[in-house]
Amino acid sequence: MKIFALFASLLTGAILLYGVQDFAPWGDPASPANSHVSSYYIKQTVFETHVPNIVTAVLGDYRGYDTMFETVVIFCAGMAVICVLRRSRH
Amino acid sequence: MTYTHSYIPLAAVMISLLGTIPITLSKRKPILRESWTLLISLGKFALIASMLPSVLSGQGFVWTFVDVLPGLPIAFRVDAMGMLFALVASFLWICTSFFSFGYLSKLKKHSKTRYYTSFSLAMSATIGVAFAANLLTMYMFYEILSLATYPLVTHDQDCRVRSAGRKYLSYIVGTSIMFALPAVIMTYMAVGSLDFTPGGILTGKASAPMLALIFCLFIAGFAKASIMPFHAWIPAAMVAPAPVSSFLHGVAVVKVGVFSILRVILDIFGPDLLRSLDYGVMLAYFVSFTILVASLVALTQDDLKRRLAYSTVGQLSYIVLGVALLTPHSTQGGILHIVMHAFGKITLFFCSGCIYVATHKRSISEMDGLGKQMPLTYAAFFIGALSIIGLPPMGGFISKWNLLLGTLEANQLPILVILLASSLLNAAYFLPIVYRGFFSNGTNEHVNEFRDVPYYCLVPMCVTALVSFVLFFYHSVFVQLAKIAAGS
Amino acid sequence: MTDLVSGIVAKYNYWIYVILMMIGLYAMIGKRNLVKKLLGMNIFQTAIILFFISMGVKRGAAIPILDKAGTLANGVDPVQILNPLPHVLMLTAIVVSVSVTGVALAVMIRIYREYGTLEEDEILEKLDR
Amino acid sequence: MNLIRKKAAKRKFGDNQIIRVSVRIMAPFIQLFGLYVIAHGHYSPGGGFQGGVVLGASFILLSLAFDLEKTLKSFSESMNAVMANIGVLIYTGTAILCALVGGLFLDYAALNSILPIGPIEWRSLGIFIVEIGVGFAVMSIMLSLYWDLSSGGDMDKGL
Amino acid sequence: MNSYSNLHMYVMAVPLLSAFALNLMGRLSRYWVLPLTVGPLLFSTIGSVLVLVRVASEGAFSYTVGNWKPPYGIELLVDPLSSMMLLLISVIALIATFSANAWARREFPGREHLFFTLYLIQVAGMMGLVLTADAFNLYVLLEITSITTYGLIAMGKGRAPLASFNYIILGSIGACFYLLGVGYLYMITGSLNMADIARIIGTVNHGPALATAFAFVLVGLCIKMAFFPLHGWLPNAYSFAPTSASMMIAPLMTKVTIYLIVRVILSVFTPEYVFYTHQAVQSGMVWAASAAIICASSLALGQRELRRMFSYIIVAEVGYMVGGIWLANGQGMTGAVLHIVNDALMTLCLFLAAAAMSSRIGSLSFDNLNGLCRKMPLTMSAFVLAGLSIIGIPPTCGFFSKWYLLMGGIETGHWEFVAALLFSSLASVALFFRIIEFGYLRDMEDKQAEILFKATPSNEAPMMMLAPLLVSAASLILVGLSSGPIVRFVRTGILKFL
Repeated sequence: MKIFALFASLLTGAILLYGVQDFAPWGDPASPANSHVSSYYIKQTVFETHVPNIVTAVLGDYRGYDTMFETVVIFCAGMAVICVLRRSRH
Repeated sequence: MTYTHSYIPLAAVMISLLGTIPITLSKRKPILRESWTLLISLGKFALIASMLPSVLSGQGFVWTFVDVLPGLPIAFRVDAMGMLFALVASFLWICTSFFSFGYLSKLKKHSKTRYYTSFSLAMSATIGVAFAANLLTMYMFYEILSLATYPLVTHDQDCRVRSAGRKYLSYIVGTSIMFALPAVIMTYMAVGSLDFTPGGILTGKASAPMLALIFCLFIAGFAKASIMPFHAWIPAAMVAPAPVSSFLHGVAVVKVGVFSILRVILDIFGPDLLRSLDYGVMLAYFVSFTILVASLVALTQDDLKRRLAYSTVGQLSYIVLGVALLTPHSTQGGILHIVMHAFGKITLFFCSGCIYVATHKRSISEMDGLGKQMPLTYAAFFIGALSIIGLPPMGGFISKWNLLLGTLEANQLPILVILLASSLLNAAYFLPIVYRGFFSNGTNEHVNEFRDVPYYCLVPMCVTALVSFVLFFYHSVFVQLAKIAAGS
Repeated sequence: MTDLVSGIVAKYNYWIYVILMMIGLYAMIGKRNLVKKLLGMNIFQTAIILFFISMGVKRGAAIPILDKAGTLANGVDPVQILNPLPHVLMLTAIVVSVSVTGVALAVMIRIYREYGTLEEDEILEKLDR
Repeated sequence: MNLIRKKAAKRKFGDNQIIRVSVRIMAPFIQLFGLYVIAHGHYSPGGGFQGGVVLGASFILLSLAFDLEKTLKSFSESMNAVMANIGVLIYTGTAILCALVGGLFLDYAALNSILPIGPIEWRSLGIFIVEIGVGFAVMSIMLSLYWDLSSGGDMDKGL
Repeated sequence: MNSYSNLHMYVMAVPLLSAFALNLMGRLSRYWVLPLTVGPLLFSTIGSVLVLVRVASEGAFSYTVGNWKPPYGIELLVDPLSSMMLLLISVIALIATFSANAWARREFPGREHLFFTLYLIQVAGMMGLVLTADAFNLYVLLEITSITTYGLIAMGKGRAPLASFNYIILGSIGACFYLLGVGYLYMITGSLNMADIARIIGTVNHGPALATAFAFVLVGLCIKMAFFPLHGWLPNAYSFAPTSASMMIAPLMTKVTIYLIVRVILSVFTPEYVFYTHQAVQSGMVWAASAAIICASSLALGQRELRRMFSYIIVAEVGYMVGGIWLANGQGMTGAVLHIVNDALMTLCLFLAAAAMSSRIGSLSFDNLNGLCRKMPLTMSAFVLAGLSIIGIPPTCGFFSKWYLLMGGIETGHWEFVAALLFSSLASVALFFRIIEFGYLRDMEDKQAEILFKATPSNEAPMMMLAPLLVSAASLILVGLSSGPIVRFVRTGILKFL
């Protein structure tokens, strides 16, 4: 089991590093990750939402749909814990 | 043959399917239940017979349901061959229902409701196969028939039956899934449609190896035709009650298998294609092997029903052989043999049923001198046997005669020889039974068939025997249908 | 050799997160103690968070909180500001991992109630008996 | 679980006067800070989750210092669950409200048709509203997670 | 901008809201539970029918949440596939709810409202999953459905928590792998919107990063859908889950995940990349699927407990669909998508039948099923119908999807897949007729019958369990007979990609 686990994790790591090789170098402002969508957010947020904290704006508005389900996730967690642990009073 | 749209085919199929509902509902009142069964069978026969005249005058019927797959509807189409089969099956169902009433009540069988329900379900599946307009519909009803007959075969629920039921299913369903379904799909991919059209649809649509593959898959797939090596389920299925064996394994199930193969040969491949590829003759030789071996095995059987079963295996191959020779007469003979064999064989099975009811005996060796106590039964048995052997003045002679002519037309003398030889074998395994029945004096306790066998069993037996005698003289209807079906 | 080293140095953030990830995955699959499995899961998720955050780094950029008036007056140069999107995504991911951890802990308490242990082997023994 | 409880009992854990007093004093400030984090999320690091966690932490601190029963007396379990529901309902309700008043789902600007203060202002305000909802939900769920996990779902002693 | 255009959002949101309402109201009295579960699901069913009609008439449309134009906001895509899945989910959830209500009352007296809170949230999460067109949003919703499932399974007794924990570990690995894949995609494209990613992938070179991203997304989803070598969590999770939960989880979870992989292939990594850039992967996946089908069917033959057998059948069916997808031709894809619908209905019917049986006889181990056909004829006939559908007997729906899968296999010359399909059909014949033998050819000992069936007016299951079972059994035949229209509709959805 442990051998298999070791092998699996090493393999996964190797594949991940193999994929890394055609990333832009670290901290490059021109990398696609930093240019395409995010630059729009940085440029437009203040004009479109009047919220200077871009993270809050993106969290609450641009990707508000995510955040809604995120709230539901944590609600689920609470309910699930109650379901699992509470013994019925009857 | 021209076709008009009509709901009669649908009604003919559905009547017994919907009939299961009142039969099930009236489970508490046996009389009502059995009269329902009778009513439905009569209605079915009436519906089918009502279409006979126009079919004879070359005027068929079609009914098309919505496409269940793009360009692939569930459709019914009444043509000569289907008409012939449906007519025989629905008529014999009436006789069998009578027989079942007597048999089941005499032997005090349990759960009759389930019996009648699945019987009428199987019946509508049979007619569905007969009237199917394309391979998909046929395959559908073929499978439904396999499943509907399972409860009948395993009616008396003991461990003997359990293994028999397993064998029955594994042969029939297994082959149809393993071989028939891929063949159907390949045909659909090659042609783009599955409609039965006289002269075939595969011509020029697929490469030679593909055609060979499809052909073999089809022949192997319809195991209900019990061509060796796919015959072993019939003897196994003989654990069923007598009416079930007589109807399903004398008429419906096995004939459905043969009928499917006929459909494939005539309406999917088409005689011309097969002739050009010589598959017909190959198939003919292949099944003639079955004919001989089955007859030989039948000689060795002591259990009466098993002997009948093996004779069925042989006789079915006659039909396939006749059609496989692809000459007008042989085809006609093969198709006619569906009728003649049905009447003859059901008579024999009825007789075995009557003997079982009267004496609870299955094995031939115990039946010495039984003919003296049960003359009527043995007379019927004699008639049936003659008809199967194919001697005049019995119906069987007509089909045999046509078959022999067909072999001459196809100038396949070896097959002619095989046919004659197997006729001798038939005589060899049937007539001794009659002989021992009448002339050897066994140590039987006294049975009187009119006392011990209910009339519900005797009358249908005599009727079928009579019919297979009468068919020698009045067979014009069937011959005409067979002629149309054979396309000559 | 040198360019390999330089390559590693240029992207050492990825190497670190991959190593973390491997530790976590190994713990999740290989360890026989349920708590350790859970810890492995958290390490794994931490590794992913590290990966995403390091994705959005720009050399010498400021945090993504702007001066409202100034920006409204004369826009902003994206190069000067960190990439906010990974932070947003990771806020979500953190919450998800917290929730999963909570549920897993609850389930573990149930398991402890059933079997009185959290060692997989002992549990399996108990099941066989 | 029981083991931990035994240890706690042995060491008179949470029976300490100093801890209780200091927690009593600290808790309001922590909560105030949490509210600040939620409210000031537009202009500084923060927002619903962070603030909610801080608020929840304050209550967890209380129920750590005192016994679980005492905490439940002041802040009951069902009330807590209701608050969680309210939190989530604020968010989803706002989302659906936006759709109901004729906009798209979660389109705060559409709320302008209720109270015309300008679509962009509404976006900023909408973000604030949902952050509050998130804060509620996170706080009470954190609390209930702690309660359930610490007491094994029995809601009796806790740690 | 009429309310009609938001309809699919209401279909998704109403169960969500009612979950919270139920959580509040259910504390007061448990008479709120039934209306607050059936009502919203009924609404969703009707709504999703309307959405389906709209898509059929006006064609697919995209929806921008928060009115932010994609790729900056989150985009939802309502196309034939997703609208069909929407309808499927709401219908199955609705049918299962009745039986689940009856069972929850037995299994969690006094806690039904908690159970159904999770239940409704999970249904809403699945609806969100089939609608979303955003890679990261998909992850969040995946986690919602997973967390609710963990909770629902762990509510069971005995080994359920252990099974749930294994599911948590493996499920989190799957989700994390998916997230890593999304991270790599974001790294090379800078976007999270599926269509946008697909567009940018077309422009950048197909380097190692893209391959890695695809590999991780694929493996992650394969774990979530229990594709054979990675199926370890499923049998325990589904067979030890509470009956009331299993009858909704088992039909939907794996099917939704398979829909997701179809969606990811079609609209993120375009089929050209998935099927034609890496030919080896494509045929390898078909081989893997064939192996999965054969192994899972054989394993199913080894089981002696009904619900366990069903779980292995589910694993085998997953093999069907994955294989059908990777056949990479129209027939196979059609078959796979059609099979998602059919298999969901079949599994629903099976699990409802299992629930109805165990409502009378308790344990479902085989030697407990003797003589059941005589005792509960309706239940058993529905069960047999589901069995026939899994075997693939026309006119039940299972036949038609199998027909397309076989056609695809023959067309692409993947005979191993064809053989595997036929083998599993035969295996299912053995599986189901073995059960039928138990139920029909053997008889129940009288004293056992006394114990199990005493003091009940009818031997059948209570109406709340029987009616949905019969409805689902009937739906098998109805869907089967209307396969033609369904296939046409599906093809409008996928043919533009292939």
